[in-house]
Amino acid sequence: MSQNEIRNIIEVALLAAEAPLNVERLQTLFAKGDLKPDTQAIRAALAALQEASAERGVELVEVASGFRYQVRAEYAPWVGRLWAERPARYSQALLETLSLIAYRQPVTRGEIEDIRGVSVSSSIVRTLMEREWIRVLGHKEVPGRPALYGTTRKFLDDFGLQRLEQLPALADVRDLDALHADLFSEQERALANAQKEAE
Amino acid sequence: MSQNEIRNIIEVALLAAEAPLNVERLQTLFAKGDLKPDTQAIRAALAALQEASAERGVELVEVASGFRYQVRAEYAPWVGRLWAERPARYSQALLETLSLIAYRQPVTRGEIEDIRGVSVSSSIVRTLMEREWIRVLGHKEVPGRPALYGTTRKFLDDFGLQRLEQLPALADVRDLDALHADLFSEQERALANAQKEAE
Amino acid sequence: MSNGGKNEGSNSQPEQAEMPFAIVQGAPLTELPRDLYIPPEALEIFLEAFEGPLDLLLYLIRRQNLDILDIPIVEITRQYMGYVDMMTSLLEQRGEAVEGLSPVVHAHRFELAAEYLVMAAMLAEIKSRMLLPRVAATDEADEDPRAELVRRLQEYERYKQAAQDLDSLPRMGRDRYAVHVDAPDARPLKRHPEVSLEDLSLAFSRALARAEQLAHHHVQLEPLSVRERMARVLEALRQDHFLEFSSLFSPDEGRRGVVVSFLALLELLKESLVELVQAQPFGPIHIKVPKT
Repeated sequence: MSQNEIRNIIEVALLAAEAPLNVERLQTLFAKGDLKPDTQAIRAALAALQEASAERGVELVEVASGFRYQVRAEYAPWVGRLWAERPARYSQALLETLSLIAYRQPVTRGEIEDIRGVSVSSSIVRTLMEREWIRVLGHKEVPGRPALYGTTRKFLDDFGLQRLEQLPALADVRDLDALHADLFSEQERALANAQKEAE
Repeated sequence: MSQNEIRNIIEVALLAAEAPLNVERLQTLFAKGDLKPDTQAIRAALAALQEASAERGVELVEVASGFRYQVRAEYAPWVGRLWAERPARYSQALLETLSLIAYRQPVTRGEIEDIRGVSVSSSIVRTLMEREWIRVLGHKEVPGRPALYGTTRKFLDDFGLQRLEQLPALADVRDLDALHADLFSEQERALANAQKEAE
Repeated sequence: MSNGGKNEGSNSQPEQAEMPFAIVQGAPLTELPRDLYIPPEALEIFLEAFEGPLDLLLYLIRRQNLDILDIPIVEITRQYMGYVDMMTSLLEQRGEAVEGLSPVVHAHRFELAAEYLVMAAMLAEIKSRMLLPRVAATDEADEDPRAELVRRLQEYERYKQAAQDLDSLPRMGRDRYAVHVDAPDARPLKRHPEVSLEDLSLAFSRALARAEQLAHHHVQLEPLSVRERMARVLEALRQDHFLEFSSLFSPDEGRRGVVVSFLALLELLKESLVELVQAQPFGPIHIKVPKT
């Protein structure tokens, strides 16, 4: 089997697959009789395909669950015109819940509610589950055995990430003093000082 | 807008769309400000794309409702492997039927049913035939002329055997001591004696 | 944030701040809350606009230069209690469908309002503790009552920011599009279950064990070599219909082979699967499929 053929097979597989394919999965496409290419040969073919699409509107990227072809960012606006419907926008509540699950996994709904200060609606959890962005990792061994949530491979895929560590860094705790100062007036501080002096 | 860009936009649109796109539809992707290419320019781009994929596993074809990329027929088998169905497990009934055919061939369905005490479904026989593990050796000359089944060469190959005799001896299959008399016929003993003499 | 700079913290500011908040009774509502008091007619809208009391408090601190001590806690508490009463009676009066909202949705609103109420109560507690003189000896246990609230606000703010960061990542279906090519000629490869030799012999032993339980049964088994030879003879007959007896025996198989072939032939005869024919005494013997 020629290199060109290996390349073509990998290309059609990636284009026909519904989800990204990793090197191992691509290797399974070649039966033993085909002089099965090793992982190095597969990686070389992927690199060649990546190079071949450099000038095109599609790009071959690696995400969490493998390689996929996608429309290059510069060409996305034209493709967007294909669909009359605008892509879904998610509420702040949903995004906050998702980011808490992403950064604090495994995490229970109660823990999310503690941080957000409001209850997490079931419909948000359902939507995230339906998108296959989150999943139940297990149950916390406390009364009620609440579900522990975590993110999925598809979450990483859909956000163009390979690993969880590639998420934007969580901001440091912000200007504690400033926040504190904002919260409590001069007046209050004077009162506190007066108390300290009195002690 | 360069010819190359027009070509790229058309390519990604065709790749991202769920259905074929015709020339008019492709034209609508270009807003007026983009120096909207005329139908001739679109057709030229399509021809160029067709040519560009001549050596690849995908082809750009025109169907009733427009143009679409599809996997070339030669590459379909590899894509088929991508969709390979997870094999179901065989039922106990099927395995018992197969083992009785292997150990008792030539054997009719009725004889298998006699031993198993339950009927053998046609789907089991069909599955074993499709798998090319069993075949019809002939027909028993009794009313209904039932088929006589036996195993095939492929059966031996698939189980890593050269001869049927290499199937696990009955002694290994079960505790024989108590059942010795039942299991071994006079014939077998005669054979064993003959072997002894030959050695 | 006494200077109240316009650009400051504009990232974390809810978008809604720049546009009319909502249309309440025909008039655009652009005024944002100046404190924790929310006009009853705008309650629902506020509950939607902010992600909860922490979010509202963060906003008030950053944008409105909130002075906690200036909040008339007693007044706010009274007003919140008023909402609670109002929503309860709304639910009771209108029963199931209130302005297209299901009772569940209303219950959710009710819950949200309660969360704001908890916040008001917390602020009231802080204020009261600040005003009370401290008992000197209990320094450690008597932590600054504001610390817990500040910690929660800070923690919440981190994730509020993280949510925005997450939303700004390129997302499939919004900023990136998947491509897909059909393969009209491809058929899913049918994969067969694997069966081991062990599975097979286990199934066989089970079948035999069961057969023996059926008391009337007497399973008689010939050696496999004989069964195999029987199968081979039948296979040969299937093609030729007529075999010469001597063709069954091959000298290079040795004595064992001859015995096996002979036993197979006997077994085939016994089961009436073949017939032996001899046209004349001492003539060649032929094997054929019996005629019925």
